[in-house]
Amino acid sequence: MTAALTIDGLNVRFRLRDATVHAVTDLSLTLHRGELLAVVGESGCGKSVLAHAVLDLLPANAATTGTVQFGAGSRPVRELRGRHIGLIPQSPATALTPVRTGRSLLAETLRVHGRATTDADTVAAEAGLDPADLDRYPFQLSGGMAQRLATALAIAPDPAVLLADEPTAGLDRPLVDHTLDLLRRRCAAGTAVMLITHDLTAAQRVADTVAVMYASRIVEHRPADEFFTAPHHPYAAALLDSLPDRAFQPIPGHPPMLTDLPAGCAFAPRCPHASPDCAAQPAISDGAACHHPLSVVGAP
Amino acid sequence: MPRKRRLRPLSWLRPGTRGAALAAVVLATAILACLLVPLLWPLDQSAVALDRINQPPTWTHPAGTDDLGRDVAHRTLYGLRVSLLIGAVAALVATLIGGAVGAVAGTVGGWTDRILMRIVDTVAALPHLLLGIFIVAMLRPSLGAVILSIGLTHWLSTARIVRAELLSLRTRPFIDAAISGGASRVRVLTRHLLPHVLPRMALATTLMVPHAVWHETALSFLGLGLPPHLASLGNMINDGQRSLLTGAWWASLTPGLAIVVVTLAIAAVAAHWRDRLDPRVRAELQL
Amino acid sequence: MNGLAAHEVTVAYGRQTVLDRASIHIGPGETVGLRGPSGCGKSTLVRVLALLHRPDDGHVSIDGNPVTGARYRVAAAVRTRIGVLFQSPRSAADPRLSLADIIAEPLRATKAERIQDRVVELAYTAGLTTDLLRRQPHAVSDGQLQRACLARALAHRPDYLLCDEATTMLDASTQAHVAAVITDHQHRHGTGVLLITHDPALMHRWAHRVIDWPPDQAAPATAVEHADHH
Amino acid sequence: MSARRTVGRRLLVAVPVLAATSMGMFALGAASPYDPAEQYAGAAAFTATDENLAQLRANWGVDDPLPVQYWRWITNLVQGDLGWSITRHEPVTSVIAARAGWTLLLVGAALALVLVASLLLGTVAAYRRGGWLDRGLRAAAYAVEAMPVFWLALAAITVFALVLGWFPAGGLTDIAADGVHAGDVAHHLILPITVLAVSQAPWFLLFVRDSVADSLRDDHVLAARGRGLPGRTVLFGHALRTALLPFLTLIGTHLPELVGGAVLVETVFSLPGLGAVTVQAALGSDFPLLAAITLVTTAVVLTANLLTDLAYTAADPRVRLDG
Repeated sequence: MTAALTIDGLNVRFRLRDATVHAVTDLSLTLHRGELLAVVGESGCGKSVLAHAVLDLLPANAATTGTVQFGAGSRPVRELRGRHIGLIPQSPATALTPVRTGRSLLAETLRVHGRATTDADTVAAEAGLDPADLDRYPFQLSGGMAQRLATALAIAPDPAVLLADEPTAGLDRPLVDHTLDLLRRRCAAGTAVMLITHDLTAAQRVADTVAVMYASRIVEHRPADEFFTAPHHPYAAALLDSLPDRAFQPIPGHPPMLTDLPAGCAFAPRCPHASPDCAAQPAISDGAACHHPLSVVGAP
Repeated sequence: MPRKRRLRPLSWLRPGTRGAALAAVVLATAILACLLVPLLWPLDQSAVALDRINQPPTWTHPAGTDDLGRDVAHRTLYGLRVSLLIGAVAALVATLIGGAVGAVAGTVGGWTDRILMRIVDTVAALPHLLLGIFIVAMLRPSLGAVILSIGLTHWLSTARIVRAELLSLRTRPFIDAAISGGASRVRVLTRHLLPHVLPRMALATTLMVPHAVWHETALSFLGLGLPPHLASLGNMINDGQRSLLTGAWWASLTPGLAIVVVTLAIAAVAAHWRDRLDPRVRAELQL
Repeated sequence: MNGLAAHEVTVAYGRQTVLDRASIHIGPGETVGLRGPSGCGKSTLVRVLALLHRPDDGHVSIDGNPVTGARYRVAAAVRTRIGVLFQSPRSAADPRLSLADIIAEPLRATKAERIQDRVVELAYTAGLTTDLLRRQPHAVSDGQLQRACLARALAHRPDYLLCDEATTMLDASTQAHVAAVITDHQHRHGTGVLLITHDPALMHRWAHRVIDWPPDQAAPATAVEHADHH
Repeated sequence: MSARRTVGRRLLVAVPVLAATSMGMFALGAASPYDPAEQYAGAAAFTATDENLAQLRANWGVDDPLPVQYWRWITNLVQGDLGWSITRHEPVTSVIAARAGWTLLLVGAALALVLVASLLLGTVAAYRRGGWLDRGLRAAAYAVEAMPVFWLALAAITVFALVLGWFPAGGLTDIAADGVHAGDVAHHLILPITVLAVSQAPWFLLFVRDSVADSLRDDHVLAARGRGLPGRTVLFGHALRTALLPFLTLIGTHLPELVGGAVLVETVFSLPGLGAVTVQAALGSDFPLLAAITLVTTAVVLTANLLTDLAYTAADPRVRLDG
């Protein structure tokens, strides 16, 4: 397996008028070709910032440290957008330029990346959009159609890495499944996909590996089947237990504010296994950043 | 029609807390000076001193004297007094008209709203200085005529603001939630509608004061505002125009600066207030 | 007949008929799930049942007593028997008020007694700390705000609670918490709950019976079998 | 189809509003303490007999009921007979015809200057948000916005005419000139046009700057950047197209301000446009001239508004296709 995307020691801070938001802290991960990684977590854990940080699209009040590398090259991200890394944005309705037709947007993207503009129909069809709908303006498209158009625009340059930022938010279940299947097909063709979502069911359906984010950090990062059967981090376990098709048990307490993170493990105040050790930030080992991983507790 | 409308000048100002505090101090000082000046340093409006005409700024006359030997600094304070008074009253008149129209459009809705807002759009297209000139000319230049001419031409933005606020409130489920919680019509009005609308109206009134001041000074400058012997900022700049050719630039400078400083201070305070009204601005970033 | 019911309700906006002689019945203590495509009139049905929208035809009844009119025309004592939890807590909460004021608002509106104690109790039930109660909506997360809205909806111990996609925007954990609070309230007060959601797993877990909407195009109501229902 | 509807909707309101405005103006004129007959007689009124005055009043029909007078006035107006100017002793039509051109030239040139400058500078400032150009431009814009235009004009005269002597302090032609020469006029008009443009620029500049700056953070612009489109394509094809659409209507809604500014600038620079004559008419309570100028200007501004609305309708598919 070759690495398609390597993130090392990524930190993102936002300076606000009277506070600093720690959106991403010490995040390192590697995404391989043909791998579908699901980054899951509750809203406000920093996962949405991740996509924009990787693409170097953050606003000016964001301070970023760490490295993001695509493949083996070392070219800056701004030269690789589109061709090497594509983004399926969070809310397709606002992500489409409102005064231009789908065809005009798609043809432009194809042209910029050296493909024939006549491929537009093929690309649209691949994303599940009826080519006839390309001649509509974004405001004339339904939510599902806009989502497919946004997907078509992302896959048009045939990028090696695809970031999907909550691509299923607000969609009906059949549309969710359609979107997930499309991502899965891209993986099969060798694309590396990072799916950022709060929908654990969606992650379970398609992911090869899962990274759980809590309070700006990755707390667990393991193969999906292992993760969904036996999570190591108490937070990951609690999150899975809150699903309606599992225990349907809420996690007690509230997640910390990203403006006011505790020094040690951020989950300790809500964690049944917390001990004095947890005042120190745990390093990630065996796929989980925890002083008392569950597998060890259960079977030493 | 999806339109971004920003119809008031000075509404872009984004002062920080320190800037707004400075502006508030400037404004408070100016208002205090205007209130106290008749007590501490009364002015004889018609007095002239031909023995000291067109004197440049000195310690005794910090802003110089004009072509009739009158102290420019002293008259500027009096002019500011009159301008701010007219500005405040005219802004109030405009707010009453605009508030009424906006309230009707925003609460009745439907066709009434559509027609009222079309009328507002059209009236906004009337050249308001010309209308002001017309009104003043027909009523004879006077305080009342100036106030009326400003009030009748400046109510539109308030109408738009009140209407927009009411319309957006009407569709917000928190009103539904209040009704469902057992709130009476009066309670919804006093607890949920007015607390949102009134600060915006007050803000609109405040932001209108600079406009009213500009309008008043413009009319006075043209000789259509207050009687020429009265110390008003517009009259003074007009008087100063005569001295300009003799090189006495100071006679117009100080009244003009007074307008600039005071209107900027009002706008900065209002803008800070506007940002505080809007929790979304305070939150700034929702992750 | 006990229960909250809509009888042959018709609602049209302009030329578009959103509800066409629709009927539904929610019995005391039962959880009725309602599912259907977006824009099929589910939200309008909730507004009609919550007495917030007067239907053009047909009527709503509570425990067999027909209700005439809607909104302010309905006596406050009747309105407060039905609680509503909206999809977006952001728009359902007055941005000026603190979370404590939001919860206290229905109690103050009906001049209830011992408001402070009741707010503390409701906040505890909804899992809100005193620190959170002091904050305004913009300073809390969607999930925390929806908990406050839930506390507000339960303030009058409603006999019926209508949840219009109330957990769609929430995280799994908050969703589980909201569901647990509502179920607990239901067990103690025999509340009838209407649940609208797109999530099949949630629907399966939570609803006693599920209705497909609009009713004329779908299969008849199906009962969900439960091994255990907490 | 939709364009026709826009025109129709506009006219449906514009005509009644114009009618109401004219009625209000006429009523105000009738209620004013000035007697047109006495004014017409002017200085002679002191010596004119009551009989003469009565004759005059009968000729003018000033004793007819108000609605009759209004109807006569408005039908004459619509037919192009704007009446007789009391202060200038010539038909209103010829006063306007002789002067409207200069005002149009002043307003048109200033508007063109404002549009070009604010589009260029506003876009650059937004692109380099927070940079020295952005901060400097915004500070200058706030300051200029707070300055009354006539004060700005006096300041410009002091500096550029009196101190530096680059431009004349006023007038349209040199006193010694034997006619109207383009070069001479241009030399005289540079300062007034620039002052009017500068006084109006902050509004447009700040609008463009904020609109473009917001738009550069819009989802669709981020998405376009995310697709790897070159900066130029993103700016022109995605950011500016949506950011500047409202600018079109803004030009229309801002014209009244521009007209007001032109009146003041013409007065300060003693230009022979409609502005100066309006002030004269107002000082002399010349109802026919004042009313005609106000109504004609209003009609022109409303028409311009309609044109910008049509342009907007044509440019934005959301309006064009959805109505």
